[in-house]
Amino acid sequence: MTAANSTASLLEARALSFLRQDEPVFAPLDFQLRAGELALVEGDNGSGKTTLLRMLAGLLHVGEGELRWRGEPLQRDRCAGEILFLGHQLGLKADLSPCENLRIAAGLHGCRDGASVAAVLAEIGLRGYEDEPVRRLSAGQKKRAALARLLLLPATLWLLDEPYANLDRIGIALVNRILETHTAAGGAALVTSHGAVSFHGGEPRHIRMHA
Amino acid sequence: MTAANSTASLLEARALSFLRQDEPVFAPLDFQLRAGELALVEGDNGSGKTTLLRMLAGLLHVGEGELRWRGEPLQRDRCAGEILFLGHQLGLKADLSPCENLRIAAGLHGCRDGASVAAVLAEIGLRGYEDEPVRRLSAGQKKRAALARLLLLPATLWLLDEPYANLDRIGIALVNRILETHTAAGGAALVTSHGAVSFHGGEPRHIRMHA
Amino acid sequence: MSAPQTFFTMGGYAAYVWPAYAVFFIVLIADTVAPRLRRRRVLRELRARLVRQQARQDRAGSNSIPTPPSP
Amino acid sequence: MSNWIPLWLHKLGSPPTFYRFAGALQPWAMTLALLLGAIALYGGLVLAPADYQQGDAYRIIFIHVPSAEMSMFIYAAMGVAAFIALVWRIKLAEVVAMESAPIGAAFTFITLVTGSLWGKPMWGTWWTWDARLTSELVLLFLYLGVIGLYHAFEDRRQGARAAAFLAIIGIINVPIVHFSVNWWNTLHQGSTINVFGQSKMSWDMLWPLLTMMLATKFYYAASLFRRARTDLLAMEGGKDWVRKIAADEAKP
Amino acid sequence: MNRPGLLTACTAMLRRDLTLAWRRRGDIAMPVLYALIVTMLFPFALGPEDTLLQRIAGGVVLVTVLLAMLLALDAMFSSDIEDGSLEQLVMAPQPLALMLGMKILAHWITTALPLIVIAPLLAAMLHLPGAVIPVLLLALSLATPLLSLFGAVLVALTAGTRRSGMLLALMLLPLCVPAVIFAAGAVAAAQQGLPWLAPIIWLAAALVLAVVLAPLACAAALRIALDA
Amino acid sequence: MNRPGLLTACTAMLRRDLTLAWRRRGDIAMPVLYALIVTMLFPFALGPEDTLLQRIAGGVVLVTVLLAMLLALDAMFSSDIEDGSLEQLVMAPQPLALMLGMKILAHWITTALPLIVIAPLLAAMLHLPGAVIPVLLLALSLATPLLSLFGAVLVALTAGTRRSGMLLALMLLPLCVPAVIFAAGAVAAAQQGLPWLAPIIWLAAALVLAVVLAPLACAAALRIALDA
Ligand code: HEM
Ligand SMILES: Nc1ncnc2c1ncn2[C@@H]1O[C@H](COP(=O)(O)OP(=O)(O)OP(=O)(O)O)[C@@H](O)[C@H]1O
Ligand SMILES: Nc1ncnc2c1ncn2[C@@H]1O[C@H](COP(=O)(O)OP(=O)(O)OP(=O)(O)O)[C@@H](O)[C@H]1O
Ligand SMILES: [Mg+2]
Ligand SMILES: [Mg+2]
Repeated sequence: MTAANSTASLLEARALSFLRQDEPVFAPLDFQLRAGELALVEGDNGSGKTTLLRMLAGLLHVGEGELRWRGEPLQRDRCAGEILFLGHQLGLKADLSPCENLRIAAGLHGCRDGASVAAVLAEIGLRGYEDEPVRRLSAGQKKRAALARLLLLPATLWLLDEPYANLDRIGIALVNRILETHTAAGGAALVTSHGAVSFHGGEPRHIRMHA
Repeated sequence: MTAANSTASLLEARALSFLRQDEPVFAPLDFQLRAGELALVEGDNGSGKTTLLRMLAGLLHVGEGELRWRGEPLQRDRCAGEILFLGHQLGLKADLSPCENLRIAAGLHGCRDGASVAAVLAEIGLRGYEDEPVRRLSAGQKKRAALARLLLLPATLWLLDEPYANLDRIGIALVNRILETHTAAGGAALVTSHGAVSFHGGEPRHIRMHA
Repeated sequence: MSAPQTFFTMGGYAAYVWPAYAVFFIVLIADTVAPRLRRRRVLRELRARLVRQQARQDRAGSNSIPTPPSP
Repeated sequence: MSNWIPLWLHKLGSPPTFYRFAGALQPWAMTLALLLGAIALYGGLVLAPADYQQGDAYRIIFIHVPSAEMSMFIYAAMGVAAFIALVWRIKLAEVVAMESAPIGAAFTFITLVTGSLWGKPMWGTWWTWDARLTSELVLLFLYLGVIGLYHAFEDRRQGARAAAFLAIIGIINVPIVHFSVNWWNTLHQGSTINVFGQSKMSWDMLWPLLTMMLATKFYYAASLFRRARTDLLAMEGGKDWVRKIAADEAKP
Repeated sequence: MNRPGLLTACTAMLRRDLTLAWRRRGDIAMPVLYALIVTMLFPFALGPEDTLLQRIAGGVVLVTVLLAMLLALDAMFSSDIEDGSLEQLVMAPQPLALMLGMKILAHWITTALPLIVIAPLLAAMLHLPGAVIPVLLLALSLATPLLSLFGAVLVALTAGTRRSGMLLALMLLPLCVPAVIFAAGAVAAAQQGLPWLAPIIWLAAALVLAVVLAPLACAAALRIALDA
Repeated sequence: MNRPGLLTACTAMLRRDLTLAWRRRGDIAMPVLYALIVTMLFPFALGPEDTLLQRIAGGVVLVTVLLAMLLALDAMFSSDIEDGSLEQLVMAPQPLALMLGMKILAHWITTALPLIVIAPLLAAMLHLPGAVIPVLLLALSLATPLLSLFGAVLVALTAGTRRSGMLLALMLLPLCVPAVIFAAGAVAAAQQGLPWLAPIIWLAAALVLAVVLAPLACAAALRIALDA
């Protein structure tokens, strides 16, 4: 691995693994993610995809191995605000509307230049549901509300855990389009999914998990 | 509709719709489901699939129109125990293990002849996780634990709301196989899904929802 | 003591009798007025809802074909 | 012949019919209530003599007792409507039950306040924890519970059914309020009015009281009609007859 | 296909809720600890004056126990609603009222029973005379199931709403008051050496009625609350 | 790309929690109603004897208010953990301690403030002399934020565990007792016409310390709790 390579890389994992009760959850992983790249995390149910993403997000501590961010050991305050994570739990308050939920997120993370809450909600397909409490949305509509965060907030690396689940065909196409735009603009993304991805912005990197 | 037809049909909907705040959630539906048939409920996010399934399950009251069960108006105590429902919420207690969760279900519904909790869990791919609290399972493993109910409990009609979500490819194939076995044995199923279904036991009936 | 005066002093119990009657009337008047106000609000909301529904129908009529998913 | 009553009920129970029916009767009921109320007040406050024991303080009786009676009467009416609503799912019954609750709560509140105001000069205290007083307070809480539960649901009809349920459970409290003076010995007055037998009250005091009781009944009817009409509009917002009314009232 | 009998279903239900409670046995201890803390705080807050404490002991223990129960009541159905198990229960081919009766029983066993067990300790901390303690226990073991049963109906009614907390308190108050009055009446009578049977019998009568009716009401209320 | 300033983030956080509380305003009223019920039950349980009630009034109001707060403490982070918003908060590019400080402030505003507002009413129901009420309010407005702050740290520590209830109560007890002793001491002194400033100053000093340290401790505790 050359020096030029490692400066260009956004995120780099070296012999990375996570221990639960002193047993590794998945076999050690080595991978590298550059700006403009999409990585697909593949593996069967229970192979550790969610665990990996939560570790990259800084929610779990690194078990063994090393994680580097822009060539230097990853520190939480270094990359704060540059990473967005979307997990199985959507992080939406059920009593607030999609609009209010997004406003709060923007208050903490800031906004992309030129992005507005209303425009983002329209783009994600929630027009007419802006002021409905999230509790009253259908499963796919909730997912869309969570995905709207990606469009609104500024971030370099997206960690998406099964972003396609519960979405209809139009929604799946929408996510694919969003991913393409993001990587074309120099962002990177790590996506877990069981199928449904179709990516036209270059060959995605594959990360295979083995339990 | 002849008399012979209506006796053979398990479930029949006539101009069925559900009202929220006096407005119909979906356009009136007419369909019929016979023993041995599979029906796919199709529609975009928010088109009312979950609402329909919950209504058929008796959890929501029938808004307008009519529902018939084996040719007679549907009454809850008539079909109790003949219908199994699997929704977006899985109905598993997170503090209990899959094994314990299934035992409770069997205590209330009874068991299929010859089915045992251990065998069913092995078949669904949870061997080794029988005694782990559900809280500690991955998303796909939780889904499998919920699906195990289908194999264990006796029921004629299955109402499955996105049974494929969160499952890996093996899991999806497994659900398809289970559905085939069930319909071949004279059962019926209503399934919502955005893709992923591949059914070889005859042409599935399609129910399209329009918001 | 003149008749109107005894009426108003209530034999020394004015501090109890008149507040009681005041409460009686104030509460019942409030009970009469509240639904009138609510009726006005309900009708206003209803008209707004009709306008929204009309707008939605117009929109649905104009672009009923959803954008096809990219292959 | 046996079909006649349910059919009639069903016809009257249809929202547009009831809306017109209530709209026609409401002004009459209100007029009667005001007229009878004025007569009763004149009789009670001016014509009736002072009580030999209580002096003029007893004049609170002309509002205290009718209100107290209404607080129970309305609860019973609400209970009946709630029962019909739960069993036959008639929308009008839900409306009547839910719109009775605020009126009943108002009368209960009046009873409590006027009773307190009467209690201070008579018993020397605003409040004691005796059986009748406490059970009347519980009645107020029950009304508030019904109102609160109704509004806690997002779906009106679901809320109406849940609240109707609570109303039915709470109905046991009504006989407790009424008979508490007989069952437990309390500070509060026992029965003094006896419609059929010999009342312990002189006629000069009795007739204004009875007139006021009648006036409050008419008031209840008038208020209920007005509230039910409004509620029907809110509930039937999707129906054509309501849209027509909304459009018509926008014009002037 | 062998449909289970009522007894099997009841035991399955009861065992389920007891197992769950045992898995979170910390939560069982919660009301107990709560009651202990309240009782301990009183001497601190009022000053450790024996006669005063003794005078208020019965009332304080009663109020404390009932409040500790109130605390746990709210959670009776909430987790089952959130994870969808209540839907599964409603759809099971068993009488819902009976199953809910079992849930209420389990709830009483896990919250009220520990409280009754430590009630003598609480009473002793406040110097309640030993002779009164049996009456206190009797009163508690009648008043607590009453509260569980009525509480369950109300909790079921508010299950479908978003602002359950306040409503529950509002609606429970009218039910708490008579129970406290009768129970405290019995304890006070015993403390003064008067006959205390009458209020106890009233409580018992109410309990018998509630055992029969409350589960039915609870089932009906839940069906209404889920239908949204 | 414009990162928001600290002030923006703080107001966003505060507004969020206040909006949420407002959406469930029934739950705000819950501790208040609870306190009202407790205070109402005492006359029933002890008999309506004025001098006795007056004697215990200050202590009962204090204990009641603190218990009502304890009641609401448990829920400070639980819903945020369940729906995943806490993860999002931890990942936000803002100092976590500050954000948690805002959460604690919002929690105090929505639970303690209403209690302090009705405290005079509670005191009056138990016939506490009017002159003592200002001291009671002062003591409460120092003791309640103390409880909120310490409570938040403990709730954060127990957030990852399954048996939070008991642990929370167990760990809060040693913190409650001194607060109650000082606060009750001030009220009792005022009721007897003695100087009451000393205990109030102790409370104030503790509060200043807690305001600085508790949010930091809370943030550290939460990071540990999430890492499972
Ligand atoms: C807060 C205090 C009071 C409350 C809540 C209260 C409540 C009631 C109620 C509920 C009734 C109706 C009973 C029934 O019709 O079955 C009633 C009736 C009555 N109350 Fe009061 N009351 C209060 C204070 C007083 C006081 C201070 C007096 C007079 C000294 C009084 C005199 C009466 C009388 C004369 C009746 C009619 C009894 C009958 O003929 O049935 N009340 N009160
Ligand atoms: N909180 C937890 N405590 C203990 N073990 C856990 C916990 N969460 C997950 N596990 C275990 O760790 C392993 C990996 O889980 P993980 O959720 O990362 O899988 P996954 O690849 O995301 O699967 P899926 O496709 O089903 O979402 C699984 O075997 C699971 O049982
Ligand atoms: N509890 C509720 N209260 C009010 N409206 C609701 C509620 N649940 C769903 N809705 C609305 O009803 C409509 C149908 O919802 P439903 O959940 O049935 O859709 P769905 O077809 O299952 O969608 P998805 O594919 O996203 O799961 C949606 O527009 C939704 O916003
Ligand atoms: Mg996963
Ligand atoms: Mg759905």
